[in-house]
Amino acid sequence: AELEVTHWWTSGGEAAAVAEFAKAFDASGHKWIDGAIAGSGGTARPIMISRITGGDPMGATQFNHGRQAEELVEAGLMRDLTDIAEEGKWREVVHPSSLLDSCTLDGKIYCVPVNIHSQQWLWLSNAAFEKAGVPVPTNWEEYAAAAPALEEAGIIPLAVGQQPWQTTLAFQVLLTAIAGPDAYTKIFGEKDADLAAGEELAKVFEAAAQARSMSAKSNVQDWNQATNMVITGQAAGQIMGDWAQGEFQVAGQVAGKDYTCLPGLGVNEVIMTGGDAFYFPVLDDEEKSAAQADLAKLMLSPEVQVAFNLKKGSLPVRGDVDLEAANDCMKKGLEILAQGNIIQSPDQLMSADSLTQINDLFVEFFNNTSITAEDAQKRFVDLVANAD
Amino acid sequence: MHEARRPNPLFRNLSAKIAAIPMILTALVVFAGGTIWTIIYSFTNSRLLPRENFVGLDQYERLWSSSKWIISIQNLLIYGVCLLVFSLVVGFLLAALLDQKIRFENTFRTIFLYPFALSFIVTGLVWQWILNPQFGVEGIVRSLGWTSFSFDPLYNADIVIYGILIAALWQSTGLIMCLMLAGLRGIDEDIWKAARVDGIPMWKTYAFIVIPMMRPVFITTLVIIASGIVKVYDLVVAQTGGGPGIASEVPAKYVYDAMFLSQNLGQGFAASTMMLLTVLIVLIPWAYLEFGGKKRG
Amino acid sequence: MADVAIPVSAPAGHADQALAGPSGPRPRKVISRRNIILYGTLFVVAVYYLLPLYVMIVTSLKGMPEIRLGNIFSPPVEITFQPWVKAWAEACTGLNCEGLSRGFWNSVRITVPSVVLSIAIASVNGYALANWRFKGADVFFTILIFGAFIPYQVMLYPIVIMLREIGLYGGLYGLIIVHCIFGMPILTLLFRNYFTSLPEELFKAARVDGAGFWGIYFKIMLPMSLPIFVVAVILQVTGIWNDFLFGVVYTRPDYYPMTVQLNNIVNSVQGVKEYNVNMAATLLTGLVPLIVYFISGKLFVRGIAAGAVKG
Amino acid sequence: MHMMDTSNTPSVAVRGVSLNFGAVEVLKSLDLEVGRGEFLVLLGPSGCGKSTLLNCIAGLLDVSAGQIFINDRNVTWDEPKDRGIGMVFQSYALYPQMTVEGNLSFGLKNARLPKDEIERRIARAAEILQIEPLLKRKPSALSGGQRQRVAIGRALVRDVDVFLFDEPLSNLDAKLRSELRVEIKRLHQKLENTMIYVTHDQIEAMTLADRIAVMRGGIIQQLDTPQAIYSRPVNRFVAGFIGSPGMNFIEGECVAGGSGTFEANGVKVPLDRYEFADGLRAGKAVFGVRPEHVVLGDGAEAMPFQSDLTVEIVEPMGSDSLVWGKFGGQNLSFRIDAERVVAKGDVVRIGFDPGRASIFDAGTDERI
Amino acid sequence: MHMMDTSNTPSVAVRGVSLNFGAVEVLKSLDLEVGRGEFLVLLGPSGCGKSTLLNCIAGLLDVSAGQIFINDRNVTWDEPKDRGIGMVFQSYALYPQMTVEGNLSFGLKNARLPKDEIERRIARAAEILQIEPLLKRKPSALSGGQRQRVAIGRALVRDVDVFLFDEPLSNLDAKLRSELRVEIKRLHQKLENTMIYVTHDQIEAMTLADRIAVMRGGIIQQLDTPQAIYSRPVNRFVAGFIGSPGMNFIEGECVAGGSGTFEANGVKVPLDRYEFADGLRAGKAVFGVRPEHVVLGDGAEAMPFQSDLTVEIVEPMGSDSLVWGKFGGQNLSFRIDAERVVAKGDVVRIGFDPGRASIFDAGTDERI
Ligand SMILES: Nc1ncnc2c1ncn2[C@@H]1O[C@H](COP(=O)(O)OP(=O)(O)OP(=O)(O)O)[C@@H](O)[C@H]1O
Ligand SMILES: Nc1ncnc2c1ncn2[C@@H]1O[C@H](COP(=O)(O)OP(=O)(O)OP(=O)(O)O)[C@@H](O)[C@H]1O
Ligand SMILES: [Mg+2]
Ligand SMILES: [Mg+2]
Repeated sequence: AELEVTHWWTSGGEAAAVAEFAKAFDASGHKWIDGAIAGSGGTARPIMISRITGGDPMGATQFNHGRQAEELVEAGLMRDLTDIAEEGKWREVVHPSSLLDSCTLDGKIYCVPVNIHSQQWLWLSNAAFEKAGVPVPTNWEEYAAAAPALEEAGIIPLAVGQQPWQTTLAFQVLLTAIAGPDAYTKIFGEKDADLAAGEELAKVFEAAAQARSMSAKSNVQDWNQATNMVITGQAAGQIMGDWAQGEFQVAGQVAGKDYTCLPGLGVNEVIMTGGDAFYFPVLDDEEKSAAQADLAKLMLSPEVQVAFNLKKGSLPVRGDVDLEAANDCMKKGLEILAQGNIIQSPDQLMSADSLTQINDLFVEFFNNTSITAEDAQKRFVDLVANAD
Repeated sequence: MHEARRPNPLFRNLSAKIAAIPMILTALVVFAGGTIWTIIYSFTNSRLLPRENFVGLDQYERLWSSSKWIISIQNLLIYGVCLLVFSLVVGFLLAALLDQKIRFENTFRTIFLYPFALSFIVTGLVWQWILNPQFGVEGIVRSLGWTSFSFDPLYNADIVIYGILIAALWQSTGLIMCLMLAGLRGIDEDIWKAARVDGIPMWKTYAFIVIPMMRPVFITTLVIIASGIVKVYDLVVAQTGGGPGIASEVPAKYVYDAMFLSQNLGQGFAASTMMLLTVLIVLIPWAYLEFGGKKRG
Repeated sequence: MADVAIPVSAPAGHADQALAGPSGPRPRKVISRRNIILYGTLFVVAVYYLLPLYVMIVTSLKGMPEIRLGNIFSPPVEITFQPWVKAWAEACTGLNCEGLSRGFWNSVRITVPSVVLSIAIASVNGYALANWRFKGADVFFTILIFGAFIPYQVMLYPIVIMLREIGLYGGLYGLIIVHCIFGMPILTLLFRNYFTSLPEELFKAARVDGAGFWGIYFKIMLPMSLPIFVVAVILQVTGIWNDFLFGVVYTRPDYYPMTVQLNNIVNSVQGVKEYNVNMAATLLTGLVPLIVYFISGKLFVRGIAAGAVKG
Repeated sequence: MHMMDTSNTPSVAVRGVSLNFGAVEVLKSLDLEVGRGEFLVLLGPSGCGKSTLLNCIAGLLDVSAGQIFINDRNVTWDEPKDRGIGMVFQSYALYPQMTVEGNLSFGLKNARLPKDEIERRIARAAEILQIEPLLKRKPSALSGGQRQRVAIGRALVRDVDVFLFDEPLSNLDAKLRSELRVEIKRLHQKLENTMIYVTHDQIEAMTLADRIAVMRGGIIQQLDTPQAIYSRPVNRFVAGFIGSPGMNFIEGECVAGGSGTFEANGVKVPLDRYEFADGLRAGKAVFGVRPEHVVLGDGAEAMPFQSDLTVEIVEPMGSDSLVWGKFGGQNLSFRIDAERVVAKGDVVRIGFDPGRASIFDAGTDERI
Repeated sequence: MHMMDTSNTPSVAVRGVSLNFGAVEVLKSLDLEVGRGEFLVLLGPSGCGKSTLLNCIAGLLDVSAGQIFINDRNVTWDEPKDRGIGMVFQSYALYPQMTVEGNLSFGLKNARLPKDEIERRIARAAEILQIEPLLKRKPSALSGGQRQRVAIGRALVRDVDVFLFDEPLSNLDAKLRSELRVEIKRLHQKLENTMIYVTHDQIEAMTLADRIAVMRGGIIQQLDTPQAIYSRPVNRFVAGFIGSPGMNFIEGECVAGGSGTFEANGVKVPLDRYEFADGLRAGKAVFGVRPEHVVLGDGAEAMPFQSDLTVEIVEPMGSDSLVWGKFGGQNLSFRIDAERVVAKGDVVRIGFDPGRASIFDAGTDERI
């Protein structure tokens, strides 16, 4: 049957990855109708929600897994996938299993996780440090210490694109790296306000203040423009997800030689297991429902997982598949994953609403030098205390 | 002679009333109904889906304690006042220039008006690019040798709203000019002659005689500009996405973000209600002026 | 009384006077100070208005390497139409690599009926308000004008619910209705003002002649309303063609308009921004309203004069 | 004046009609009967409610109270088209996008008349109004007079008993106005139908009307034949409104004694020939005498009242001249033959017959 | 008519002025001199160029050729404000948002006149025009007549020698028109300045003018005193334009023999009392006689020419009545005293003096 699938994967690599799904799905005798909406989740999500609540649901739709779709599930608009999951033994194959947890509500499974994002990376330009006469740092503290020397050499220490999501990302990475994964999970998962008010977090905010001053002179919008500054040596480093690697590769740079990658800022090597998941709205049409089940199964099958994630450049959600084509930095990531140094993404721990408030705080803090680290922490504590 | 019974007034001009049903439905169900619905749900803690879970004024308290909202309001204020003033002034000046019996009037008018045909998305995009410090005006001027030149409104939180204003003016002054031109053309030729015979300089004629006579045009224009100001969203999204940081947030974007990004409908509805309230405060005096007592003579 | 007559021909005494002093038209220097200021200002402003268009065109004709070099204002060294081709036919949205062409006909399918229907409804509304004032009409009209100020985002949700309730959600009809609803305030205002400015006696004459509500509308009012219709068409074509939000929220992907493709092309955040393709896509998308506007620009001003100034 | 059929019930009857626009009462419980074939003129200053009354009769405005009868039928709530009326407007109100023929046939087509009947009626109307050569033209290609003729034609083809005219000639220049006035008169004589004609031009009223209704502030002040209104106006307003130049008003006092005297600034006019409505009332009064009743020179000698007057202004009008001077300290104008030469500063002897004058109470403005 | 100073050079002189709007020649090498203190009326049909000429004199339009002198000074290129003129417009052109006082003082303030001088002038103008109580009002709170008075006041305060009026009374109703006409006449007598007055109302022209310039198609057809234009029009156009109701034109033929005869449809009018401009020209001609020169009954007996006529229409106008009938198969109208009762269908005896008639060549329309 024909099945309309909506998602916001429109860039070249993403589209190619989606095509793998489509190919496999079409091969199973169904037809994939592509409903791509570019922009970010912010553009696409209201459209998807409107479609579902408006009574004209698509066959399947992408969501960042986590709690975004919680209410839709509660409202009974999303299909219960528990049968299929049990049949496919998802509990066993999905690794890390926390991914499946975020798809679970009241013991029932409602979504299919398809990949793992890893965003805790610091990318450094070797040439820039050479020029400033400092060794390439191996962790955040060294990096921050090198900032004055870099500035003296006319190099912007840290490149940050000004779109809010980039600031937020940088902050979250700082938080997990400096305060450690446990503190992170406590604060976001258990909303531990005492911890948020403590010493550990104070360090995080100080580091953020450092980052703020280190990036004061970077004025670019897009993340890839920021990456470009690192590539050209205008800036010394950037905190960005693994997708930044693509830019280095396009520019012909080699990991370790031209640039250095430090997962978890070299402090706490962890990977946030956020990612994308697919949900299946409840449909009346039996034929289509069957097709939904087929698609769900298909998405988690080892072949499709490999094909998809290779194109997407992300990590597969199955521990039992092998990625040979991955590059050095990516392999570092796989290693960390294998060691189990993983944390859940904030999406999975906290409601979108509370998260937005916290993100807004980060963005404001990062863009307004008149807010001191202490002030920001105080506000952060309030938000955590009231979060759900 | 018998008395004719007064027919039921409901059935007089029935076709007119039937024909007006779409309007009545739109006004009552969509606009009034939608507004009331929005207001009611602004008192709930609805998240992704509307729910009748009333929480009193919580959403409003949070709204007014959110610095993003405060900045949005401030931005709207700056943007609104500036756009209103500048587009009226520029629009009027252009119209006055075009009204000087100049050659190529049509060409100039077309040039000033064409941006109006483009969407805000397009406008935002082009101006984002022109104001880009690397490629745009700043880059060009610097490459010409003036290296200290700095013009990067979109990257400077203090003035970003003016960067948006530049694009908004570019897009909308054409229409204002058209309205003003139409108004100027509607002024009795004899007034100009009388002023010339009286020896009144051109600028005084405009300032003290013509502009006061154009009151109706200014009112229509005001309605059009003001409705655009309140709704400003696309332009900001296309140009800055609200950045740098939250420096260029506007209320409509706040509403959108609250409803769809943070999935807190209640918060979005509370923000909408505040916006609608502001609109009402502006609109009621206008409606009174338009319809209050004064009927068509 | 005869003594007051003055001969028509100039007396001899005035002959020399007739020669002296200025005569004929006042000489006007083409390059007077007034003209320099006037045309100078207009020219400078015109440059400001044309600049973005110039940048769009120039950029859309450059290759990516040339764009990276930096100057957006410099004319293309090597003109290439590849960005246009790509924008129209090759740019990808998800799995569909048909560029804007995929959305073009959808846009037409959305725009034409929406424009026609919204103008039809609004003109009838305006006519009813101007000529058949019934009790409460002004109240509805005021609410309607109030609606012009409501940000679209606010109404997104309630309308989803309403459309769902009447079962029109997701189809073309629902979208057309939405366009009619949001076009109604301003259009109704324009039409009302225009019809009010027409002589009321015409309307009365037609009633005496036995024409009914529709008879008067079609046979008397419509033929006299060309200028305001032009204004309405331009406003609606521009608005509906450029719409992104409604097109994408209230329909299925089979109906997505061109602007969705434009948005997809322009907003693919990850990867290098292909400015030249973006600009070509932007121009292609804006072409239809631009053409409509250029064709009927003169009538537009006339219509504005008739519909906006009065009232 | 032509004959009208008065034996029958009235053609148009307005009974107790009131009309409010919001709080403003434009018509105040107005009564009016128009006989069959009568030419009734509604005359009054701007804003007095003439058009409003006409629109009520036509059914274009809903009355707030009262009833309207046309040919004995209560039409208060009928549609305009069903009332058997035709209407002609000041601004012509021709449908600009239709040809003259289209304009004439529009109403008939709406009434679904057979085609040949429509053609017959148009041909007749065109012939009567002499607009045959114009039938294929658009209104924009017509002169003002021709437009108004077409507008009349549009009423004519409807073949109705009652014609309503709302200042049909106001938009025309003086010359055309007087020409078309005659044509309307001819038309009335030919068709012999009822005509109600609104104007604020008293010349039109005088020349066209069988009866004139002078209105003011939504009330009919006097309803009578032109001659009666001209010579015996019921109040100062009517007196001043009719006649051009208007009646001369001299403010002064009525003094009892004998058959009464009017005194103003030393001038005394004996009132023995004046017919009082209900006896002389002494006190402040206004004496009104029409310019054309004041005679000069030889004629003056024959008049019961005579006086001297210094000429201030002479207005030659071609056929005659208008002379202005001071009488009893107040302006007095009168007509003289154009041949008679009078100049500013001349002292002339004038006379008039007080029996043809009107005297009004200074307080109520009613005729005494 | 009042005296003017003719010893001097003309107050306004227009010499060889042409004006084109694009390809259209609106004024064609026009010459005109207006004496000091003269009241000159420009009369002509719509579109003949009256306003254009006035605007040229005021300096509001640039002439294409020719010169304009005001008080002996060549002002062809001067700004309007420097020409010493004041102008009054048909639409009043008052500044709507200023009070009457503001309207009057705005020009003076711009000329930087001292404050007390401004006050003095306003007080004087207000007194002359009797608008003192209105000074604080806005124009929207004034009646039409009051507005026009203020507009005149605005010209008055400028203290200039030449007043230009462009149809100042056209927007007023008949009654107000005749009142203000007299006021303008009075004003002229008082101020004794030059006035050029545009109108297409021939009554205004006749009553106000010292001289009338009848224009047509950008050319002055006749420039003469009202009486001369009335009684000896140079061509059929002028004859028809002046007089209300217009001159009766009877088309027929001039036949030589004796002092000539005019024949139309069997009616023969001997022309022995007619003064020919340059001798009788036989051939097709138009015989024109003014309605007021046709007399009825007893008077007719005394007339050199007499005929019988069947009455078709009687228009009572209060002071007199207008009677229409057929003469030589063509319409003829004449005035009778209101007292005389004549009804439709009556056969009456009429007479007139051919010496007071005008005969025009049927081809050139020139007076024979
Ligand atoms: N639609 C309306 N709403 C409110 N008031 C009105 C309306 N139409 C007319 N009036 C008022 O009613 C009064 C009478 O108007 P009407 O048009 O009948 O006067 P009129 O005698 O025809 O005057 P005119 O000679 O100027 O045509 C006026 O005071 C006018 O202001
Ligand atoms: N600005 C203009 N451009 C082109 N033609 C014009 C312009 N102004 C006037 N005309 C033409 O010049 C001619 C004379 O116009 P003008 O206004 O002088 O006539 P008028 O005698 O004042 O008529 P009216 O009695 O209607 O005021 C008309 O045919 C008119 O169409
Ligand atoms: Mg009226
Ligand atoms: Mg004119």
